[in-house]
Amino acid sequence: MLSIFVTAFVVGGLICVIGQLLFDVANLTPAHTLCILVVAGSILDGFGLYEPLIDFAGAGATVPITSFGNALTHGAMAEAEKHGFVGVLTGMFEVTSSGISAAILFGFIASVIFRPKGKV
Amino acid sequence: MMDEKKYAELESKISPKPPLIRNLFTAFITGGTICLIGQGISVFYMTYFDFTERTASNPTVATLIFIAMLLTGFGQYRKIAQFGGAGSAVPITGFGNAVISAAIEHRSEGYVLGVGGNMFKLAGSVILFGVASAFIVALIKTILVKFGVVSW
Amino acid sequence: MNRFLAYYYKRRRSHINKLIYSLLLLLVLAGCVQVENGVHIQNDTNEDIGKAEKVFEDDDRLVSAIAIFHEKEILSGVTVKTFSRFHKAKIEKELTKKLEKHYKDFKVTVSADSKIIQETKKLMDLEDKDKFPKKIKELKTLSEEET
Amino acid sequence: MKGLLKFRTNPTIAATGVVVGPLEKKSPFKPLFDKVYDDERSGQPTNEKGHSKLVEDACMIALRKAGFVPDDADFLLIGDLVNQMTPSNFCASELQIPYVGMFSACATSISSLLTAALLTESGMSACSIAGASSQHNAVERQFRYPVEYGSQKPETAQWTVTAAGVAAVTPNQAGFPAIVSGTIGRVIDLGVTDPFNMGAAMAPAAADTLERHLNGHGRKVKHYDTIITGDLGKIGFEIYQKLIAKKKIETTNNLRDAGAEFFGDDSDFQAGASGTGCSAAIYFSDVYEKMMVGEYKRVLLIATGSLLSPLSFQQGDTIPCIAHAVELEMK
Repeated sequence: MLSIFVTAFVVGGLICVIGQLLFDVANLTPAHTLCILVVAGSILDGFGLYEPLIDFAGAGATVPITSFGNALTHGAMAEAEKHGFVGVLTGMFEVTSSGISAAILFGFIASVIFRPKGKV
Repeated sequence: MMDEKKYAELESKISPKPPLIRNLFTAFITGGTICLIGQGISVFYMTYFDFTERTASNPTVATLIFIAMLLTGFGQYRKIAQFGGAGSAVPITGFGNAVISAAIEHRSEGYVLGVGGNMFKLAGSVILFGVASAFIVALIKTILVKFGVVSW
Repeated sequence: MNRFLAYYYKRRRSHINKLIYSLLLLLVLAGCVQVENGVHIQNDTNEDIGKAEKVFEDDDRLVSAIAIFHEKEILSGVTVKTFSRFHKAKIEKELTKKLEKHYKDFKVTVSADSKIIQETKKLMDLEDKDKFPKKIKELKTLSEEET
Repeated sequence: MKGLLKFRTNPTIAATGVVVGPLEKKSPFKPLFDKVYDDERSGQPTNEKGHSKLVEDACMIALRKAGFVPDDADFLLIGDLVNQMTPSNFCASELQIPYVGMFSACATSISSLLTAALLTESGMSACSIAGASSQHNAVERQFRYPVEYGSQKPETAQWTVTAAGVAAVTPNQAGFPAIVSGTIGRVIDLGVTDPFNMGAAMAPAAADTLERHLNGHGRKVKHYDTIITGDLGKIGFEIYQKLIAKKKIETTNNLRDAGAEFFGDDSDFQAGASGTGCSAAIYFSDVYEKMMVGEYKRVLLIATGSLLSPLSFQQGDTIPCIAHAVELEMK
């Protein structure tokens, strides 16, 4: 039970290390880095590799942004498995990510209650 | 007049490089800690609610973004980011921070054009590439399955 | 300039030290906790559970296994070794197949999900046997849920 | 060489006004600032309105110190970094002084001072208000990210200050620093594209203007008590010194940089301060005071500006930079 905390920490940390390498070595902006990681998550799921990673690392794999690509791809592929090519399309309209909905909702709430502060 | 190439040499000699090892280490620690907290939250949801390891990730992500909202609103997320770099940008909290900070910032232009129009200024590209790559990957996989190259 | 850099690093290092200590503490805590090993099966039927015990014991990827035999249902939760978690889905499938081979009349559910294990354990401690079918059904749907 | 200005009538800076935001309390120059706001929006509802208030206050302080009211002023020559310079525009609307918006990015403090001196020299201005301002939140959201967005700033990054500095320029009066000459900079672009390393982008422009000023006016570095650049920051300042050495300009240890000094050694601000208000605030507080008490007799102010827009660097363009110089003398 507790080993999942260790794997979550290590795997989550390592995904962030990849992100930092893209920042500092490849000199990419945060936006570019995040897009690359999302696409990577999506491709890994295409090869069926991301779900085992989630089984191994729990939140270490579901919390980094890569899981966003995985969630969308997984939904699309599940539909495609059921309905073939049409499923790829319909799947795209069904899949959602709790990350987006939560970000929209909390973003809206924050805009009501908070103001930006410029202090260090 | 100096040429560009010579100047680039001089400039890169003087400008300090990002301290790579330190940055990688802090990114690892920060990212790892956020995931660790995420795991704690998901164990909480599994223990007290009807969520399995699989389904607990949804409320976990939502909770983390809620925490990110508080940290962003109180001006703390920026400080974590200065320390952690990618460690705070890569987890879903970083995505939340991008959306929430833009929403707070553009409140002064009103809710419709300001908040609504600018919320995804930074994070929109992540959604675009997530959805587009999901479509392409699912399509390729479906084609490959139809031709019998791989199975589901 | 150098004074500035030295100050910069000094400040940062104190942050890192704090983090290292908390990380170490966490690892020590993780190491102290004992994992409950072995196989526990609760049998409410007349079926011989020896074959099931053997299936679980022979699989060296498992740390522990629990199972409930109730009416025509087998509900089982297994804890797998850390690095076998990558193959969790495969292990679940294999175990289900093996059990189904041995117990042809039974509906078998094997899950490596910690929630299912936790709930199955609770179910084993439950006195009221009438609630079993309903609870088992609930757990089965829970284990099949996808995100 | 072109672009050289020599003032025969020696217009003087009769008074200055410097107003800063709350974070600028951390500056070692804090005691010299005329007014420090505790609120980052100067008590206004939006950043831009707060920005406007900052300039307005600075102008009023300078006018009052010089013994004028807004109606006495002939020209208002101010600028900032926000789109279309709306904060300066709104300030001009409040003050009702005939106004020309000035833009040289962070070099605006000097370009406006030079323009005011020219108007004064021509005899058409008895009092001109010249200056520049910047407000951290307003500039940051326009050029980089939302203020609360977490991005790791490299050591080369500079902190845009919340500050407004203006000077009241009048025809020559004894006992005040006089504007004796100036050099209008040319745009120098050596291919730097990193918006988090503005100091490196601007350093060549500063070195170029310094060289042209010294050659054009027949001066030596040691002629000045100090030569103070605008906002090169700690890294840019180092590069600038290297460039001067390469140009075989003899230097003494009289070089200063307002950006590198603004926040002292505080590492929270990475390479130091920047922004239009940065050079204006230091020039019109620290440098001006030191000239008034006689510590400095002759100074050369070189304000540097990077003339980029968020659009230009997103489209991958390099950062064109400019530096204007003005020589002040206490007669």
